[in-house]
Amino acid sequence: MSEVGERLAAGAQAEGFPDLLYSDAERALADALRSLLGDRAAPATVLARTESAQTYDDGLWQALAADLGLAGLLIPERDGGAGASYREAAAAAETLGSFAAPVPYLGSAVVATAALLAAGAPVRGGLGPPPQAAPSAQPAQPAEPAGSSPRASTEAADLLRKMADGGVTVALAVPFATQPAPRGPAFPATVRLAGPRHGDTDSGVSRLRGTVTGVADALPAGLLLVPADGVPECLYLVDMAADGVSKAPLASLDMTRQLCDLWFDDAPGTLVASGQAAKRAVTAALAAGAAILAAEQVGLAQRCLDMTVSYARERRQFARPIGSFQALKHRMADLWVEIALARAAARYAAACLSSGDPDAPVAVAMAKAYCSQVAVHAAQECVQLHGGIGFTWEHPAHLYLKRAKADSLALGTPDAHRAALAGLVNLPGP
Amino acid sequence: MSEVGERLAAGAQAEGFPDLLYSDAERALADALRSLLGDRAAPATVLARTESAQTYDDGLWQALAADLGLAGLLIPERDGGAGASYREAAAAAETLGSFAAPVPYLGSAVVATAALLAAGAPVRGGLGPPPQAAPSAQPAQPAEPAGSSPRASTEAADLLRKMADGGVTVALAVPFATQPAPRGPAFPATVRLAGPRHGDTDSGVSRLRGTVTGVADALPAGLLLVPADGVPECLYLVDMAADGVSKAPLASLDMTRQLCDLWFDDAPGTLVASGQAAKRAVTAALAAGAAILAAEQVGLAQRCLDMTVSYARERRQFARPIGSFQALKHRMADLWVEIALARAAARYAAACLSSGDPDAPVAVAMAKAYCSQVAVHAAQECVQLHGGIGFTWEHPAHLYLKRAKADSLALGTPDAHRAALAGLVNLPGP
Amino acid sequence: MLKPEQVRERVRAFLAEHDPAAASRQDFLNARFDAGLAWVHYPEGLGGLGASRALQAVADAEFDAADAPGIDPDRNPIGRGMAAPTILAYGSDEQQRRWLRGIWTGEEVWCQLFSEPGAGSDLAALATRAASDGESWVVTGQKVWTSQAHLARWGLLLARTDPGVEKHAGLTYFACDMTAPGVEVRPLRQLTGEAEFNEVFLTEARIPDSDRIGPVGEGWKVANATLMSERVNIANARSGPRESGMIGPVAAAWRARPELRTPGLHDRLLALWTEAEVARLAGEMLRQQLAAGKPGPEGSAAKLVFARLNQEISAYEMELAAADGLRYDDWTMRRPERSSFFGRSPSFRYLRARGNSIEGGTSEILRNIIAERVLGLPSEPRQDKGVPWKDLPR
Amino acid sequence: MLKPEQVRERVRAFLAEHDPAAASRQDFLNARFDAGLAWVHYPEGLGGLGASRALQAVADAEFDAADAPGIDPDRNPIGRGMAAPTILAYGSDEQQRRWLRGIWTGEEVWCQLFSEPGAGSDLAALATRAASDGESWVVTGQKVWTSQAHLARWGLLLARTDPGVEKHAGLTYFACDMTAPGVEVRPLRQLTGEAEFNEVFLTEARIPDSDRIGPVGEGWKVANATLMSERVNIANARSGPRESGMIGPVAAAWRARPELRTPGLHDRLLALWTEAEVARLAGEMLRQQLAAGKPGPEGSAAKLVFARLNQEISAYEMELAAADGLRYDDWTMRRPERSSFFGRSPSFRYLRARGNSIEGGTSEILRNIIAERVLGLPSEPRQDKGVPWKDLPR
Repeated sequence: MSEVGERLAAGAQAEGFPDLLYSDAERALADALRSLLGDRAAPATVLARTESAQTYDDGLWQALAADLGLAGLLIPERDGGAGASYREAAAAAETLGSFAAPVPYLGSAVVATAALLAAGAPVRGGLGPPPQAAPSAQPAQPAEPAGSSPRASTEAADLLRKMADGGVTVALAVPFATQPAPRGPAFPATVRLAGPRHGDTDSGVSRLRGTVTGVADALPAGLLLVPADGVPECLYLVDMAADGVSKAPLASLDMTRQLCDLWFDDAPGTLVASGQAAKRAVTAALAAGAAILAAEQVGLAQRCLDMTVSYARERRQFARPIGSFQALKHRMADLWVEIALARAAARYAAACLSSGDPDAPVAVAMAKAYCSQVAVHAAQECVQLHGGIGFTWEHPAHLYLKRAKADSLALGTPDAHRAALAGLVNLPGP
Repeated sequence: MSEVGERLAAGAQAEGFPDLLYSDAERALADALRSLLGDRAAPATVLARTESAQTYDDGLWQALAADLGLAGLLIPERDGGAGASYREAAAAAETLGSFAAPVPYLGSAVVATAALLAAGAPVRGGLGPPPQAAPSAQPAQPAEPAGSSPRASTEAADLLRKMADGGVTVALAVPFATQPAPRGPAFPATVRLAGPRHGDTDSGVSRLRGTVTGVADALPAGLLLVPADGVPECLYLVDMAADGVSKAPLASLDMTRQLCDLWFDDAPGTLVASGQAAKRAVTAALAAGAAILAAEQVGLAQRCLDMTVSYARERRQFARPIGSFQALKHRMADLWVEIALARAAARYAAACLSSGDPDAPVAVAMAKAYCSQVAVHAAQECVQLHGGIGFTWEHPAHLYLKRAKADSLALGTPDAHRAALAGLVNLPGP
Repeated sequence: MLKPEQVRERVRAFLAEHDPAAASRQDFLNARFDAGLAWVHYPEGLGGLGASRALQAVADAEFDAADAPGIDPDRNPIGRGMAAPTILAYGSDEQQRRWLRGIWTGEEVWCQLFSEPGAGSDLAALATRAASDGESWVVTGQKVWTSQAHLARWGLLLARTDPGVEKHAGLTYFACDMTAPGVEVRPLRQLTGEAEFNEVFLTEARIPDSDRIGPVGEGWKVANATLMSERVNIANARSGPRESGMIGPVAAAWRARPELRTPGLHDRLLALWTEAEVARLAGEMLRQQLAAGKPGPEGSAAKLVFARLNQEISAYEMELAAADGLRYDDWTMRRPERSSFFGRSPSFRYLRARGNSIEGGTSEILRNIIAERVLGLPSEPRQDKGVPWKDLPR
Repeated sequence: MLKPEQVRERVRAFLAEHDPAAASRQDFLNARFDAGLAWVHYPEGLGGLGASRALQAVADAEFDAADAPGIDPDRNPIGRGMAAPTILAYGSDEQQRRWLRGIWTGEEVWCQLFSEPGAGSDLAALATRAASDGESWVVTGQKVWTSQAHLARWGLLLARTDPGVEKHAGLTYFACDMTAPGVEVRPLRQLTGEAEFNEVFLTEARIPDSDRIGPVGEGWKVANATLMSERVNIANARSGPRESGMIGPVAAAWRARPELRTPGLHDRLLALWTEAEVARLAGEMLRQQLAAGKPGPEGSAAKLVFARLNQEISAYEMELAAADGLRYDDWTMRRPERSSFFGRSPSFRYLRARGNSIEGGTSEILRNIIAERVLGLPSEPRQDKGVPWKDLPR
């Protein structure tokens, strides 16, 4: 195409291009959030929290829910939420990322919420077709599904209402490393249905058995959304406090979002969605998680750069601020450029998700692949350019390094997301 | 393994480790070569040559052959050569590379010579078993092979003798991009045997038909070694001046080693090797070419760094030599480190080839993959750090840039050599 | 401010009075300029209506619909992109009336006479001397990397009028008549074999004081307006559709030639594709910021990214092309009016892209600018501060 | 010079007189030192025979063959690697006799008291003050990043004895008794959760003048000998067999776990493998140069490459490990005697490797050194040249 042609095409295309700028509402939300976190999630506080028995900050999460509506940001207003879009959710995630705040925002307010919304219960009125009867050869069957659909629907809507004010925190029980479909597993279930227990009378309760490892934001969750294998695949709601549910916190790379393993030993579950609806719910949840995590990575990267720049302006060696050394200046400039690009990628992904743009899978894969690398790069430079102090436990740089590296592995690695792009943009492998 | 254990193992291994240092003889050869090239291959001379009708410098090549024995460096003393090893050949290539000298050293004194040596004719006494009679279904057959073996042997030895003093220049007729086996083609032949011509009486002459594109160092060659497809595969000697042979110079990225296309239209060829011997000859030739090209790349990279450093010490902007700016200093330091590594890789490859070390295929693949990247990086930095002047035609930086980039594509790209390593060091693909 | 409909009406009224088919192209364009329909965001009387920049598309669409002769967007890029904003900001009323119309119509091509062999990154150290003889300025010196100089009627000239003061303070900005005696243009061949650029030798060339732009000694400030425009242009120009940039031919080759694909090249392609697309999105975000009247500092990033990506992608394309990469298309010395990466060989793209990080401000200088002006990092110790230009070490 | 056979004979003679099974380990090692069979290239009387360094292997092999107690190579690395060469070069005869034997046998562990919170890269700006009271020096200050300090009997201390002269000129080098009053060692926890290092607080600690190494005011020169030894050690230590470094666990995981392999990760693995192996070859080349008595400047490169590769490979290993990379093995605060990358999780390797480009001289400082000392590039404008230390901005 000639360069003239290009310019014309660009103009033409630009008219329908999603808005990438921050709206006034997004800026206001971010400002309020920054102010609250500035008070309650200072680096020393966050660091101390990682060394405590309760690595999640429940009080902070309640404050974010109550004061800023963060727990119900994506939940429709009629269900008690803020009725915001993924754009606002991304703006909030950017700010949360810039503090490495130890709250289950991503897991509950984004991933689990997206799953419930996509399951169709409250929004689209119903869970889709009831699960089909499975062949009898299957070792375990879902509990009698007939008639469960309306109950599940009510329950999901009720659940969103409880989540909206932070009263209930929910986690999707899949490993944090899980990449969204299509390249990730079509249905990431490691739990199966067990037969009903002797004495089970409620036909709406099924029994789940299995293990899910390395789950994010499940430690503080009261309820779990558990994908279970079977024909069809189903998504169940499980009470963390129920008999047969146990969890074990893991020594995690990122202790500001400590993972845990979950065991289900004939744990009682209520059906939320099945078949295509269940798959759709999990895929939508993971895609939303990846997109919002990309925004978090942008916020984290920006914070790392800001910290590094201000340290470089203060720290003197050789009778000069180290920020006056050209090699360091160029590295910080390169980082700033990368972050500008990462921000555009994350904004685009959130915009595509918000509007249901068909380019969303491409946008999410690009954003997660690119922002992961930028956040890690920024955190690594933050440690390096702080020199010795950046390598100590007392300095917060490592909180960002660990979160950045963990986030880059979560919800699909950069390599995995690039591989997903291959199929999405017709650049097939050999 | 514990670090103690490592240290012990290292010590144990070190005893049998190939010598990577430059010998006095290698240093003396390089010094003499540098002095001769300093007189006759100054950048302006080399640049002017690329714009002339004869892009190869025959006079220079004759001088290198006569004064320094470069044409016959690898040829045994009993055949009139210097009887040197690949180590000395690499040392010479380093210096030639540092001048981007327009002479057919790589093609004739390394690649073609290695082919003739590996064909076994002069060294191992004979060309191996005569080619087997091919099935009659083949469209073209080798000329009657019986009895050709002793003649070919004599001829190959004669040929090496003529090559030793630069009297005859020979090129292997394969595309310069060809990677050595095993990952490259087992026998890179695009020429086939044609039936004998009416009137052909010499049973030792075969007729060749086909095209070979993008051949290096064939423009100044008097004779060609032509791999021909068939059962078995054969290697023929063809006189460039013979009827039925034509060549067309190509606009090449690297005009200091201009490529050409070759056409064979019932061209007469004399058998040099067949079957396994022919394959061995071509594989050895390409592997030697890749190893020696890696050494050339080291020399080129070092020259680029030297030029850049001396320009950075002289050129002033902002009332300072630009070499005092830290960002530039760090980039030159990084380049210096890379070149130190590349040199070790190239030395190891040459040492392994010299001693017939079984690690040679690994060494060659590593050296070509790594040195290619370093030479390109050095040449790119040379252009960049020279600023505007480095982007002009009059400045020699582009001669190095073009040669570096072309060399990186020649005899297997870095990607292709890494892929070869996968098999060699047991790191298989998915 | 004017509404879209008002602009549309003005164009229709203009077209009613000026039959596009009847008038000569130049006359038509002149009349369009005089009617304020050239660049509608320019002031009235200078080709505009003082309207919002966004309404330009409305006017252009109307003219296109009428099949009216338009300007050639490839002609006079420096005039339209750099000379016009500079003259608008710093030129006298008379200069604006004299030059802007010819710039917009493309009747008069402009070039930029800034860089010198000894003053590239350190532009303010330039040595071209302009001495006043009362009525006019006598200019002697050498400029380099002047694209369009061989086509240009005018040059934006930065010259030293006072060597006795600090380097930035002694500069003055002129419009130089490229046809004047003492102005000699010679082609400058670059490593691609082409000569897109020129060297310009000024030997006692005379410039009337009326062609001075801005006050004596304030040339640096005026030049910065020019350079800023250059960067905004680069940023603005880079927003094409997906795969419209350097990644285009690579993705096309990958799709068309499965035999070139290897696993190792695949991941690198995907990484480059991602970066190219992300850079395009960043360009779009920047464009939206500009359109919203909130230009961000991200403009400084655009050229840096453009250069790096062009270089990485074209280098990758060479490895993908392998044997084909060893060839070049044409070493003939040519003087292209405008350089394009497309329609040439991968090896041309590879070589030409090397210049992207040098021309129009090196990537090193851009990083300095970002570090100091955007991030607020301290400048390095300056050895030329407060030193008269004539006393600087050279 | 001694021949291998002569060394072998001396060991046999020694063993004939000192039954390895009978003597206590420390007595045996002391005797071996006194017989000049400790480090054979050291002078006679100081544990050596003045022989070629290459003959050490001959002696060691003889002792190994006799099952004689040997030194623990993991003990006292700073003593053997840095203190000994420094004392050999700058210590008095008495100091050499007093300290070298205990260093070699490992009886006395040494640490290095150089870096300070305010003097890392700019080591010569250090503030720890040593004031003379005639007989001894009274030292006050804070040192940091001191590995082995909690195990050490002695510290190599660099302190400021004259604040009134240029920063390099006012330094003096001491051996500091770590058990003396006023010396306090506190663990310094790093981001891996461990505390390999220490902070050392010196509060009016007294050092007798007899423990000063080198002349007053020449501490910088002596310290450079120590730093040079450190770099040579690092270079020497890195030459293991193929895949013995950080690439080892990655290659092993790749081979053992086919389910982790992807095309995209494959090319990066091969690139890293190649670089790791090439770096190993460069280390071998350096070792050969040292053995040939021609140490090249490539030693400066070794640590730089080691740090970069460790970081890139461990980062890659995390991506290969994916889900496993999200875990850590143990955040307990521990005080390992010696840090090792192996036997820990990929996430530990990733985190610990971040320190490789900071500890023992940052990669930035190493690049400065290469640029200035190896390539001869001009230094940056210095703002601290000729300024008394006390007047430097802080």
